[in-house]
Order: sequence, then structure tokens, then C-alpha cells
Amino acid sequence: GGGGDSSGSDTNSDLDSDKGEGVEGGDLVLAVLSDASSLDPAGSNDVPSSVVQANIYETLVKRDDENKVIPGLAESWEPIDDTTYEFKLREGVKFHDGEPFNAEAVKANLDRIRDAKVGSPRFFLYEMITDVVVQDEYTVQIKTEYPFAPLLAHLSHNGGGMVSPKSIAADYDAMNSGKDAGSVISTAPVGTGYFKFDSWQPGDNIKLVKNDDYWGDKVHVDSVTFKVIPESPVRNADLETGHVHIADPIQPNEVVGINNSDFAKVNQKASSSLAYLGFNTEKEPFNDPKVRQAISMLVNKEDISEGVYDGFGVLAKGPLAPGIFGYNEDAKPVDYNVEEAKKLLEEAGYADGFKSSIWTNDNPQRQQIAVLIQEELKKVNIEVDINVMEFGAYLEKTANGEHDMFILGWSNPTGDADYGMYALFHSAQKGSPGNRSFYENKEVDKLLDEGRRESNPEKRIEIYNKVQEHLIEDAPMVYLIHTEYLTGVSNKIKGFSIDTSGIYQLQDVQFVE
Amino acid sequence: MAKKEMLKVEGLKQYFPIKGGLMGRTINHVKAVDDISFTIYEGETVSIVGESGCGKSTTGRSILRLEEPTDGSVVFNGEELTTLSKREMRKHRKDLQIIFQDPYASINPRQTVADVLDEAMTIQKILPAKQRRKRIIELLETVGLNEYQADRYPHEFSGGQRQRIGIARALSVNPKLIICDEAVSALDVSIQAQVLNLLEELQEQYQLTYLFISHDLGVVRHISDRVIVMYLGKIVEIGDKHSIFENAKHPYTKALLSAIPVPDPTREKKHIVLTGDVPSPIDPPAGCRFHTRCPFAQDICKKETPVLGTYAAMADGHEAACHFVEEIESGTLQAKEFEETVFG
Amino acid sequence: METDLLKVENLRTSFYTDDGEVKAVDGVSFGLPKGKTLGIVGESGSGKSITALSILKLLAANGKIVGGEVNFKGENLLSYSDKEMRSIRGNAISMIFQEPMTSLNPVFTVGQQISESLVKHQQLGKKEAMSRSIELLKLVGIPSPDKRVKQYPHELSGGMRQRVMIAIALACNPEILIADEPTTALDVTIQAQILGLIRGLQKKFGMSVIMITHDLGVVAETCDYVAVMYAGQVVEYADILSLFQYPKHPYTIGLMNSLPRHDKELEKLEPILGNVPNPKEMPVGCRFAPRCPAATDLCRTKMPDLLPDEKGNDIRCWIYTDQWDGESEVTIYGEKRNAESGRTQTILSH
Amino acid sequence: MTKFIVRRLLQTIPVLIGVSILVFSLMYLIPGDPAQIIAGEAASPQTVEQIREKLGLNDPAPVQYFKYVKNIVQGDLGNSIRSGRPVMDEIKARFWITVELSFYSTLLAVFLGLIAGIISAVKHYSWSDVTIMIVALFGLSMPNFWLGLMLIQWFAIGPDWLPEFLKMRASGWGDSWKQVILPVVTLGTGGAAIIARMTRSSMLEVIGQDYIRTARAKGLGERVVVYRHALKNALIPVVTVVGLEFGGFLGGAVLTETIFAINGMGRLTIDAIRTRDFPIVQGTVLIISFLFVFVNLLVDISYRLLNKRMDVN
Amino acid sequence: MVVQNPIADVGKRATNPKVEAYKGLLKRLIKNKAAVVGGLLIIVFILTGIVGPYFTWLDPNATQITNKLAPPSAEHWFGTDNYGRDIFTRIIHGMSITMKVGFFSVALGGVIGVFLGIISGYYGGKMDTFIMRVMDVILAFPGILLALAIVSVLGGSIQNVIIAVGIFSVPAFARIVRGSTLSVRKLEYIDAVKALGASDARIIFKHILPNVLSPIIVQATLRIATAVLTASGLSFLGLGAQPPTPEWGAMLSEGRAYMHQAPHLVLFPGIMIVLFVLAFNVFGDGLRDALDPKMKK
Ligand SMILES: Nc1ncnc2c1ncn2[C@@H]1O[C@H](COP(=O)(O)OP(=O)(O)OP(=O)(O)O)[C@@H](O)[C@H]1O
Ligand SMILES: Nc1ncnc2c1ncn2[C@@H]1O[C@H](COP(=O)(O)OP(=O)(O)OP(=O)(O)O)[C@@H](O)[C@H]1O
Ligand SMILES: [Mg+2]
Ligand SMILES: [Mg+2]
Repeated sequence: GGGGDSSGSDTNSDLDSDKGEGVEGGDLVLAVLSDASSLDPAGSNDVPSSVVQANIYETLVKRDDENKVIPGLAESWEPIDDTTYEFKLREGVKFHDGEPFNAEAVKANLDRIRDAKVGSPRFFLYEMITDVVVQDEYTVQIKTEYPFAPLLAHLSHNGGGMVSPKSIAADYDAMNSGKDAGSVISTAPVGTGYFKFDSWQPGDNIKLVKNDDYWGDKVHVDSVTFKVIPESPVRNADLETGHVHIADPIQPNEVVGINNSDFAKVNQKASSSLAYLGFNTEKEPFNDPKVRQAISMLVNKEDISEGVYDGFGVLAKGPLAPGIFGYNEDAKPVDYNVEEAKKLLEEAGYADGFKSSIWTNDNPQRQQIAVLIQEELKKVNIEVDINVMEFGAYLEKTANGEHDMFILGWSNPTGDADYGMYALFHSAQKGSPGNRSFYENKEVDKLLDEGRRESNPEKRIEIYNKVQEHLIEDAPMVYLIHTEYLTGVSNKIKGFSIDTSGIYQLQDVQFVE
Repeated sequence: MAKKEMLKVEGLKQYFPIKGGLMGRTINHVKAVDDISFTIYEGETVSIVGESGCGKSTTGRSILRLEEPTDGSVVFNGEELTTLSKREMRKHRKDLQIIFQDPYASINPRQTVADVLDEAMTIQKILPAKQRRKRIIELLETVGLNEYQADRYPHEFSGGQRQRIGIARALSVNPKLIICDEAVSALDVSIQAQVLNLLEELQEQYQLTYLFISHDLGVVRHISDRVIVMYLGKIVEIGDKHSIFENAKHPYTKALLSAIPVPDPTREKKHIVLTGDVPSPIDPPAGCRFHTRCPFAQDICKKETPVLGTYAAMADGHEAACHFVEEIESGTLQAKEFEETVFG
Repeated sequence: METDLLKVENLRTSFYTDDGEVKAVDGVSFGLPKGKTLGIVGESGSGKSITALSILKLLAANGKIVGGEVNFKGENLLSYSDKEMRSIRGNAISMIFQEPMTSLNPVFTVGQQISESLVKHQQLGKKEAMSRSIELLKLVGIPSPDKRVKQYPHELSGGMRQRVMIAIALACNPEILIADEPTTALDVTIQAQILGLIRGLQKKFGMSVIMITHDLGVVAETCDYVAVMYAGQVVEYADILSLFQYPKHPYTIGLMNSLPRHDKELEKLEPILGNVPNPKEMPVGCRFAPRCPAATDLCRTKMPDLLPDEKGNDIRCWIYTDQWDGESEVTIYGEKRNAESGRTQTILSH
Repeated sequence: MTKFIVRRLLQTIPVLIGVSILVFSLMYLIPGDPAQIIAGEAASPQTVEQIREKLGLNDPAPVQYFKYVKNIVQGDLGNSIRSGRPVMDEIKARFWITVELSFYSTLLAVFLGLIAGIISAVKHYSWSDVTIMIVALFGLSMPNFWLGLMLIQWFAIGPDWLPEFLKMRASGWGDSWKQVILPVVTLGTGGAAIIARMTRSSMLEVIGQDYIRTARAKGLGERVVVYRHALKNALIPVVTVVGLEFGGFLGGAVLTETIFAINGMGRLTIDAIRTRDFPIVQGTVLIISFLFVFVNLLVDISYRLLNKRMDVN
Repeated sequence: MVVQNPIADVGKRATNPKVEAYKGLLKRLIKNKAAVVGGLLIIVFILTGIVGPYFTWLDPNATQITNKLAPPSAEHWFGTDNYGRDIFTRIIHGMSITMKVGFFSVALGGVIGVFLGIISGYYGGKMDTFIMRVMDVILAFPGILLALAIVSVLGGSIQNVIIAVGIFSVPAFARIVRGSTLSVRKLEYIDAVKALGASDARIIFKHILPNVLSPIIVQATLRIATAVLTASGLSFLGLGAQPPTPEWGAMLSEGRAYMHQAPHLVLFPGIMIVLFVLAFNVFGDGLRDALDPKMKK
């Protein structure tokens, strides 16, 4: 099915259609769910931090809306051999502190994020890098341990944001005097981006100001403030009363109301993330693929999409969202089919159903999904309890494999199939790295390893298509939905968009008259 | 004398710690009872009198080990009580009973009279359960209550009747000695007389020994054989009641006796009025504790604590703790600023 | 007999409770001549305090004066408005309460509490009032009064607090001082101080005093006249000598005989039998009848009136009326009394 | 007095030690590894291990606790796991917001509560008494987050006809009175109700005391009796309640802060618990507990100022 | 032996005294109009909680996405929620859960608190100091955080909410009971039974406990109110009952996302909580007045 397909497109242009002329200046206020934890690209790995960092730092390469890698701070690049990439850097770029951006800076950054003493939560992005070699002022080579195809995608990740070498040095000095890593960089972030850091009231707001010395097109607004407002009704109230200009996220059920209002519209954007119902494939009865398939057939994704997301989402066929490199257009999703499911259960010896549980964390959408699935499973006498856990406990317990079924999400900030599947399904990644289904399939392992190393994009697509077929067949999880980012955008501004990993694009935003 | 010693108290001290200062250390003590000794013989009534806070009740409570004495010995019926374990002590409690002042507070409001008495007998295993009811009714009759009142709750009785229940409870375990701590003070005069008479009759009937604590000298004179006068934790005078009431030697006892209004309008209304208030037992005055209010006080009184002694013109067993008993008696020592007041 | 400064006639006060009406005071009559002391004695709960409070109209919210008169200098206080009453209270008539511990406001200094009356009734300034307070404290015998005025009640001993209460009561030179058990909470030696003090002040200022107590000793030593109360009523009103020498009412006799005394040895106490009647279930006839050894059918069915005798003392007992239906000589708690039949009746209460 | 204060301050030490042990062991017992949480849903074991090592989470619990206590004694509450900032800094930013919020709420509660309570007591059993007490009971029975939501619905979003000047700001704290009112009302309502009831019963009780009768016996007017003699005494138990309420507000501000997006200590603590940011949780709990104890110390002091009787003990 | 004269008897009725004692209490309780209203409400709540679920004609958990967020109507009295479940039915089914939370958490906190309070008050000394310091710690510890921590450790479920709220209410009971124990312990009848040789256990259970019962009962009714509020606060923070349990606090918390669009989702559970809490507050107040002899007029 494809109930949500059409809504996957970017509605940006509609949004701005009858707005007036843009003006320069103004303070743009965004209401966000939670505060950044660190403004050091190596300091955290959460979305709230990323959305701010993306405006301060730039990466060597970027991805466009079609997920194609495009130049960032690197003007061009080429593979030298299987394990070496060479980058030509943009010249004349300066950090906010006036330091020049050059190959040394790239090396300093990539070395830092891999430094055990720094203990970066984004280490995993670059753990395959063995060396960064400065060729000349504007040329740098990156060497990896093994051929690693998604390297460019990984470099486009926020974790690859370039920090001023002066800050890095200062940060190391601070570490030597007993401070935590990132203490300097996070409190006074210095990048090359179109916004400069201004102030941070932890827990409340972060303010960035326009970088007048930016090497490219400068932003229109004078400053941008990310204001933390955890409660949805309050975000909306502020949007309505004009205290904020962008409210993120909007609850699906609120979209119609806002779109009908005269103060704001909702920006929809398909995300690259996946919501899924995972099975503990090492536990009875979920070690039987038939049971997993049966349950997959019992999950009414349409209902979930309608009921939980008010239709704002793309029904998932497999683990990858449309648009991600490696997405299999032709994959046959498991369809809702109660009869077939009953048959499968019978074959598996569970004609009379069984008792089980679904775990989830205190995320309202996941809870709602759990409730709907619980109701569906009742139809085949599968009695499930819902167990809502607080996030920390949830992650730990699912990593330990204490669960039966669980609902979780997986986002894909690199836009590459490897990121979307390796951690989730490779048997080497069981538990905390991401494979909380404890799924193990030799063939899939092999394919995933190959996909990483293969540098030919065509071949990679082929490999990943195969993986997806296996994954649909084996059903280690029920692929539920690729949600949409729903962002309330005030009628007072235009030019706003958001990318598939949820990063706000503020470069073109301006107030309208 | 062939009198049998029933209770012998020696060097009894009861100090209550005062917590305070930093970290709630003990910073001081209330010397409620400070080294007192006396003996009670079988079948007699000994009273303790004295002003509020002088340690009368504490003496009684320490003897019963309701408060663990700080120091001293209490020999009851030949047996040292202070060294008994709690468990052994519980067995001995049968012989030592107590009746309290407040008829409203001294019975559990949630027990019927029968419950109260039954419990007492259960604890001390006085009778098999079946025979207790009969005994309860006997006891009630003994104290002048009726059988039909056995199943009533305390709130259905008047103060005097409650006091009778308290007495019945004390009697129920066949004690040898009963401590009556202000047992009649809360009662109206007319009821008080009923209860006093009852106590006297019971004493006769069961050869009870009473330690009678009261601040009412009229009652004390009526009921006692011997009297102990306490002042600020110490015994200042002790003797048979005639000695005390007719031949008091200690200036405090004299003042005490003289301060009481006499219900006889024809009598001369002269009183010795002590100046000042009773000092605090926390920091009792050095030397004789009474010297701060004593009209005869001399320098030595501020330094040396007088001991109990029998002086000239005092009967056997009559002792007073004053440096100047004889001088005052003979008139060689005159009172300073001795104030006499007339009420009417 | 002098004219009475205060004359209470057939005062009746009731409380209205969940369980119905409680007739706490039900027929109280007495007179208080100027400069004299009247004692009110009686058992706990007999209505002594309520009588006093009724005079000043200071009853709790659920209490109400339902009858009688309180004549002060010929005017019935019961007809006074609230405002008029306030000008009497603390001024012409003042009162000392039973409990020195709880009758002073813990959050104000002694000085503040004394001054209040002065400011209110004598229109003194704050400063004057304070220096007058110091004088008053000196008057009641509190040492270093200039320091004490600044202290709070808890810093004083019980005896001192009671003196402060007296100072408050005396502040405006009252004509009548009502002392409701002013010494019950105190030790005998302190009691002696306080009673001596009140007596001395009375002599000095010539005021009349109502001394409420249950202690016959106190009465004997301080009073000129005595009203004996029983179960809400005055049962006997007499001058002090008559009362002690020849008590007439059986209750008074019983009371005297059940009193253990420290000044002389008594063979055996003669207690009054039985208990005080429950205020909710008062006997229909004489209220003392259930406990009276001489009670007859008449006593049990009809309430006697409070009637004057030849000495001008009042007595509420059938024995001393011509309606008496018992023996002409009765023995009450060991005392013999002759019935006085044939006397003319004049009803004291109108 | 100084001695008393010093003594009371010292008495708080065992309580704070208890609190620190409690919070430490709770944090230790709670499942959820901070390193794992920082690393997120997709964390390679190496990444997690690196973080653990960095945070010193591999030490045994007692070692961690003593390290922690040692640092506290030196005035160092450690660094936030999540942000790496010193806990002191993290708290400082929010501390005054929560204190302010609690303070204003207490002020409102006291103001409303006292007025209502006095009226109620003085007009005992009148219709105004009954009305006030019914309103107070409702105030007491209302979940305050619900009240907060309702207030936002009515006064922040509001119906169209709501005049502009009545429209309050739904989020944040303190830039204008419009950002203050809703949270303060939300937090203060329950307290106002409690104080009103307390004041009423305390007034009624005091009015029955002997010394009130003494005041009347002096011939004082009813107003003087009620407002001078009774109120000052009646305030004593009320002060205790105020102290407890203020303490309660500090902890209870969690919900209010969450709803109104107020960046205070409550929200910080909740977020920190969620992210297993141990040092922050320990720091905030310690500080909130300390404040609670401190406020109660203030209560005790005002007790003594109001009521000199307390000196006896 | 004959004692002078038999004493006149006070009352002549020979009714059962136990009944008499409680009759008085009941009488005073009934005089308090608010208490009667509160008591009746509680009875209605209890009855509904017990039998209500048998009389509802809809399944409280049956989802019907097509009919979600329906406003109140003849068919759905209180409307439907975001899954299309009938709110009225859910509220009826949630009644017993709310009651369970209230009763059991108070029972838990009460039993522990009463025990600690009695021990503390009766033995005094070091034991008392220690227990009371621990209580201080719990009191000083921000309540909601304590609950949060407990629920985090044990996982979110009704039982754990009960445990959390129960522990949270321990200090209140302990303090009150300690206070009353201290005053009861001073009463002379305690010394009297001690002098009879009664063991500590007997004194505590037979003589102290029954006499500190009335403040406990009052505290318990008022605590039930607080407990329900605390529990709903926990649900609001997402730490309460597990879905799809129709616990009112959880309903409220889930419904808040739809506040603008479908206010009935928060209105009805909110009102129910207020009423429930109100009933116990009112009743507790009345009980306190009835048990307090000072209020006897
Ligand atoms: N448990 C206790 N802790 C501290 N001090 C106490 C304790 N019991 C009694 N005291 C103090 O000991 C002193 C003597 O008290 P006690 O009760 O024995 O006096 P009393 O002579 O019986 O007085 P009263 O006539 O008022 O009953 C008093 O100062 C009292 O305050
Ligand atoms: N507010 C009240 N409500 C109901 N009954 C009351 C009230 N005040 C007093 N009484 C009753 O009035 C009666 C008389 O009380 P009163 O205080 O005058 O006694 P008393 O003679 O002063 O006793 P005591 O010697 O104990 O002070 C008592 O039965 C008492 O119970
Ligand atoms: Mg005593
Ligand atoms: Mg009285």
C-alpha cells in the first residue's frame, strides 16, 4: 500500500506560495522539543544537538535532497585506491575565529573524534579510518582500514563538522587540566558555518547570529534562537501568538487545525527514519520466522498510519525509507492478511495463540502503536502486555535481550543503506550497537559486509536489494512506517525547509513583509 | 522493732538528660531525684509531700522502674529490683502496683472494665481464664462498683468511679505494695473522701503497704503513718505524722504547713510566706537547696549540703536535713525578713 | 446589711450542644457588698466559672444567658449592649482566670498585655501605659518590673504569670475583681503569696472581690460571704462565720465533713455518697436529693427555693421550710439539724 | 538565636548525607547506562566503552560515591555527563528560576490563602465561609498539571473574544508578567487552598483559647481581639504550612516547569534522570533537599519570632 | 467485704457500649453535611468501581480508528479518544484502578509509616532519632523524583506506582503516629499496664495502636486524595499505568495532545480525578472534625 506516498513530497513551495516579499534581518525563533546536549560535533549524537550544530559547522561533503553527495568544504574528491580518498578543500574559508580552514584542520578534527580520550559518541562513524594524511595546504587523504563505501555519507554527517583547530587545541589543553572533553568547544563553538554561536542558556535557548564573513551566500536573518518548549500545546500556543516562528514537531492530529489557521502552515517532509516492531529472534516463539511473518501480517500499518500519524507517514516496505541510497523500489512488503497469518501460526504450532509482551519507551506514538498492535493480536489469541519503560532502562534492557517484542525507531542521518541496515541486522551488532532483534543470518551478514566494501554504486544497490528481500522474508521486525517531519512554520517567514534526517535548513529563511 | 522492711530505698538518684547543644548531646541533667533513702515497713502508709516538681512522682516511678534509676538501690521484700532483667522485673511487678492521679488518663478508653481487669490477670497469670470473670466481679464489688458495670467503657463512669477501677486493677494482681501517685488529687472533695476511705479499708483487709504521694497535706495527714517531705529532689524531713505535723523542724516543712489555708474562719490567719519561686532542678542551688528561700539561711547553707539527722526534741525516726535545727528551735537563730501574711 | 454593689438574681445560663441544652447555671442568686469578699464554692462543674463569665457576658458562642438579672450599681448588665459591656469589662469589673499558663497571650510581652487595658479604658498613651504597667508589676510584687514588662509570658514562672493577670485586672482600678480559682494551678507556697497579695490590694483599693474556689480553706481565710453552689444552683448563701459554724444545707455539711485537714486529726472522713448528677439528666426535685441522707419524697419531687433565714442568709432546702415532711430533727453526715417549720416564706427571686 | 541557627544548620548535615546516599544508590540501581544513553540507539560497543571509561563509570559504586563526596566537600558537584558542563553552572542557570517560581507561588498562596482563611474564620458558617471552603477544596483536589493545561487553553491560546491584554504567554519564565502569571497560578492554587484551610482552622482554634477570653475580659473590641490577639497566634501553624508548601513547590515545580517550558531545576532533574545524567541528578536533588531543609529552618526561626514560647524547648 | 454504700449509677441503659461509642461518632459525622456528601460520593465511587465494569456495554480497550476523537453523543456519552475508544466506558473501568492506587498505596505507606512511627515514639532515643532522620531524608527528597526513581527502577506499572506513592506517604504517617504515640505514651494507663508487667508488644498493639487510630484514619483518607493526585502526576510524566489501562491520570496525560482539538479527552478524566480526590478530602475533613473532641459543640 502507499497511503502516505503522495505526502512524501516536499510541500515547501505550496507553503511559501502566496507570501509576500522577503526582507533582511530579524530574529528567527524556533521552538524545539529539547535542548542540545553538546555543540561539539564530537560531543553528542542526538538530533537536538545536530540541528544546532548544522548551522555552526560545515562538513567536507553534503547531501542534496536526492541524497546525492555534493561538495561542502571539500570542492572535490576522488578515491585513490580501495581504502584511500583524496579531498581538495575549498580555499579562503575562515573559521569564525579567523583561523583558516585547511587540511591540517581536517586532520585535527578527524583525529580528535577518533581519540579515545575524547570518548566521542560519534566515534562509530569514523572508527574505520586509520589515518588522515595532509598532502598540502588544501589537499587531504583519508585512509580506511578496509574499503568502506559509505565513507562520503559518513563525512556528510554532522559528526564530521569542522571545528576551528584553535578550539581543538584549547580543548585539549582544558582536558589536560582535568576538564571534560568538549568543555571548550561545546561552550564556545567555532565553525565555518553561516551562523556564529552567540549564547546558550542551557535548557532554555541557544542563540546564533549571522556570520557576515561567510564564504557563500549569507543568511537573511540576523539571528536564530532555538527555544526549548517540551509540551506540544505550548509550542503551538507560542506559534499562534507569534512568539516563535517555527514549531517542531507538530503532532499529527494538530496539522489540519494549523493548516486551516491564518498564522501558520505545517511543513511536511518525509524522513529517512524507520519505526519498527522488533522481535527477539532468539526467544520462543519468535525464533520461528513463521510466527514473525504471521505477526507482520497482522499489523495493520494503514491503521497505524491513520490512527497514530493521521496519515502523515510512508508505510514501510522494508527497513529503508524511499530516497535512501539502496532503497528497493520493487520490494514486496508483507501485506495485512489475517487469514494467512492464522495459517502460518497454525503451521508454527500456535493455533491457540500465546502470551507475550510488547515493550516500548514513553514515546506517545510508540505507545499508541503498541496499543493498536495489541488489539490486532488479540484477534489470533495472542495476548500481549504493553510495558512502557523509561528510555534509559528501555535501551539497556533491550540491549540485553530481555524483551519479547519492542517498538523502536532507527534514523538514518547518512542517507546510506549501510547506516540503515548494518547495525540493525548484522549479527556482529547484536544488542546495544543496534541489532536488538538479535537477528542472525549468515547470508545477510555476508551481504552487509560486501555492501560496505563495494565501491561500485550499481553493485551496492544490487547487494542491498538482496539484503532487503532476505529481511522481508525473515521478518526479524515489522517495518512499520517512515514518519514525516511535521513542522509548524509561521506565515511571517518563508524559505524554510528540513532535510530527511530532520535538520532545519535555515539558509534561505527570511521574514516576509 | 519487729516491723518487716517492705521497701528499702537507698541512694536513689534519677537524672533526666537534657539534650541540646550541637548534635543533640546531653548538655545537662534534670536532677529530679537526687540521692534519697528511706524505708517502708509492711502494712504502713508512708507519704511523700512537697511542691510541684520536687520529684515525688519520679521517686515512685523509679522504684517501679518505669524510669530506669540513674543510681541507687531499691530492695523490695528482700530482693534488689534495680539489677533484675526486664523480664524478671515483669514477674515481680505483681507485688508492686501503682494508682495514678488522672482518672481520665489512667484507663485505656477502648477497654471495658472487665477487659482492663482481665488483662491485668492475664499478664500476671493470676487465674485460669474461666475463673477470671468471677474474680472481676468480686473485685468490682470490693471497690464499690456493680457487676452490671463490668462491661462498660471508662467514659461511662464518673471520675471517682474511674479511680475505683484503677484501684481494682491494682488489686487484681494481689500486690503487697501500692504506690498511690496523687491518687485522689483530681477528685472533688466529696468523692476524694470516698476513695480515701476505700483505700484505708483495703489496707486493713489485705495488709497492703502504701507509698502515698500527694501535695495535699490534709490528705496526707489523714492517711499516713509516716511522712517524707521533699524539696527539689531531696528529702528535707522525714518522720511519723505527728512529728511532722505538730513538731516540724525543717524551715521548709514549717513554711509549707503554714502556707496552707485552714478551713476555719475563727482561726488566726497568719502565714509564713516564702519569697521567690522554687528553683529549677536543672541547676539546683549548691549547699542546702532551700537556702535561696529560707529565712534562716546562713553562709554555710550555701556551701554545705545538710544531711538528715535526729536532733534534740525530735522523736525517734524523725529526721531533718538542716544545719540549724537546734538553733532555730532554741531561738538563737532569728529569721531574716521573715514575712507573715494574713489572707483575711 | 450593706447595700450590694453587685446583686445577681436567679441567673440562668445554658449551653446548646449536640446533645441538647445544658443548664450550666440554673438559679444563682447572691449579693456582693462593697469592699467585701464573696466566696463561691462548689464541686467541679457546679457552674462557678460560668456564673462569673455570665456576669461579664463572656460566654462561649454556644452559651446563652436565659434568665435572671445581674445588677451592678442598680443597673442590669444583662440589658447592656456589647459596646456598653466592653466599657465595663476590664474597667469596672475585671477578672482573673483559673489558668495562669494559658490565659496570657504567648505572643505579646507582659507590658503590652497590661498596657492594652490602660490604653483602652484610661486613654493613656503608649508610653504612659508602659510606665504604668511597670508600676502595676511592682504593685503585685514582681521584682525588677522594668525588665519583666519586656518579657513574654513563657519567661515567667506560674506564680509570676498569675501576678501579671492580677496586674491586668487591677490596671483600671476595678470596683469588682472576680478571681476564678486564682491559685488552683499553683503550689501552696505560691498560693499563699498570691492570696496575700489579693487581700492586700483589696484593702488598699477598697474593691469588692468574688473569690471562686473549691477550697474551703481558702474560703475560710479570705471571704466575708460565701455562696455554695451545687449542680448549677446556689444552695446556700451565708456570712462566713455562720457557714462554718452552723452549715445548714446538707451538701455544705457533707462538704465540710469530707474534708481531710492538715491542722487536726479526723477519725474517719464522712464522704458524701454518690456522684454529682449528670447535667443532662438533672433530678426533678432537689438536685442534691439523690445524695442526701435526709431526702424525703418532697425533696425528690419538688425543687426547693432559695429562701432567706432569720440571719439574712439564704438556704435552698426543704428542711428549713414549713413544707418539710420529714422528722423534725435530722442527722446529716453525722450532724444534727432541726427543721424550722412554720417560717414565713418570702421568695427571694422575683 | 545564632546558636540555635548554627545547631539547626548542623542538624541538616545528616539529612543531606542521607539524601546523597539515597540519590546515589537510586541512581546506581536504576537500569540504564549513561554511556549507552549518550551513545544512543546505535552505539558500537567500543564507543560505549570509551564513554564509560571517560566518565569513570567503571569504578565500583563505593569508590564512585566517595569520589563524589570528596568533590562535594571541595565545592565541586562534578560535570554533567550529557553536556560536560560543571553541574554548578547547569544548576545556577536554573536555580533562581525555580526559586523565583516557588517564591511567587508561595506569595500568591499566602496572600490568597490568608485572606480567604481569615474571612472564612471570622464569618464562620456564613455563606462566604462555605463558598470559600468549597473553592478551597476544589483547589486542593485539582491535579495541578491539569489546571496548567486548562489555563493554557483558556488564557494562552484562548477563545477569540479574549481581550489581548488577558492573553498570557504559554511558555518560558519571567520576561514579563504575562509569562509569570499562569505558572504561578498553576503552582500556587493548591497551596492557597491548603493555607486557607489551615488559617481558618487555626483561627477558629485560637479563638477558643483562654487568652482570647482574657483579651475580651479587658474590654477590647472584637476587631482588636481577632486581628491582634488571635491572628498573630493563628499564624504560627500557618507558617509551618507555608514552609512545607514552599519546599513542596520546589519539588512539585517539575510538572509546572514541564508544562510551561520553564527552564528550572525540576525540569533539569527530570531530564537528567531520563538521560542518566547522574551528577546533575545528584546535584539538583541535593540542592532541592538543602533548600527544603533550609526553608524549614527559616520556618523554625519565624516560629520563634512569632511565638516566644518555643524557647522553652 | 462491704464498702459503705453502693455508688449511684450513672446511666441505666444496658445497651452494647461498643455500639454506643461508634454511634456517637456516626452521629457527629452525619451532622457534618460535607462529610455526608463526601461519604456518599465515596460509596458511589466504590460501588461503581466494583460493579460498574459489569454494566458497561462497550469494551474499554476496543479501538476504532474510524471513530476517533468523536465528541460526546448519545452513543458515546463522554465521546471517544484518539483510538476511538469510548471514554465513558474507560472511565468506569478506570475507577477501580484509581481506587486501587489510592487504597493500596495508602495501605502500604500507612502500614510502614504507622509501624515506624509507633516504634519511634514508643522507644524514643537513638531509634527515634534514626527513624526520624530517615523520614526527614525522604521528606526532603523531592517526592516526585523519588517516585520517578522508583518507577524507573521497577518499571512503570500500577503496582510500582503504588509502591512509589506508598513510600512517598510513609513519612506523613510516621510523623503523625509518632506524635500521637508520644502523647499516648505519656498517658497514665500506659504506665499502669507497664507496671502490671505487660510486654512492649502488648502495650504497642493493644494500648497504643488503638488509641492512635483516629488520626491515622483521618490521615489515610486525606492521603488517598494525595496519592491519587501524585499517581496522576506520575502518569503525566509517562511513568504511570501501562497502556491501554484506563487509569485516569494516564487518560489525561494521553489526551493532552488533543486538547485543542478534542477537549473532552482531558475534561472528563480531569473532572473525575477532581471529584474523586474531592470526595476523600471532604470526607477526611468531616472525619477529623467528628473525631476531634475540641470540635464537639
Ligand atoms: N521524663 C522526664 N524527663 C525529663 N524531666 C523529667 C521527666 N520526668 C520528670 N522530670 C522532671 O523532674 C522533676 C520532678 O518531677 P516529678 O514529676 O517527680 O515531680 P512531682 O513532685 O511529682 O511534681 P507534681 O506535684 O507536679 O506531680 C521535674 O522538674 C520534672 O520536670
Ligand atoms: N462551652 C460549653 N459547652 C457546654 N457545656 C459547658 C460549656 N462550658 C461549661 N459547660 C458546662 O457547664 C457546667 C458548669 O461549668 P463551670 O466551668 O462553671 O464549672 P466550675 O464550677 O467552674 O468547675 P471547675 O471547678 O471545674 O472549674 C459544666 O457541667 C460544664 O460541663
Ligand atoms: Mg507528680
Ligand atoms: Mg471553673
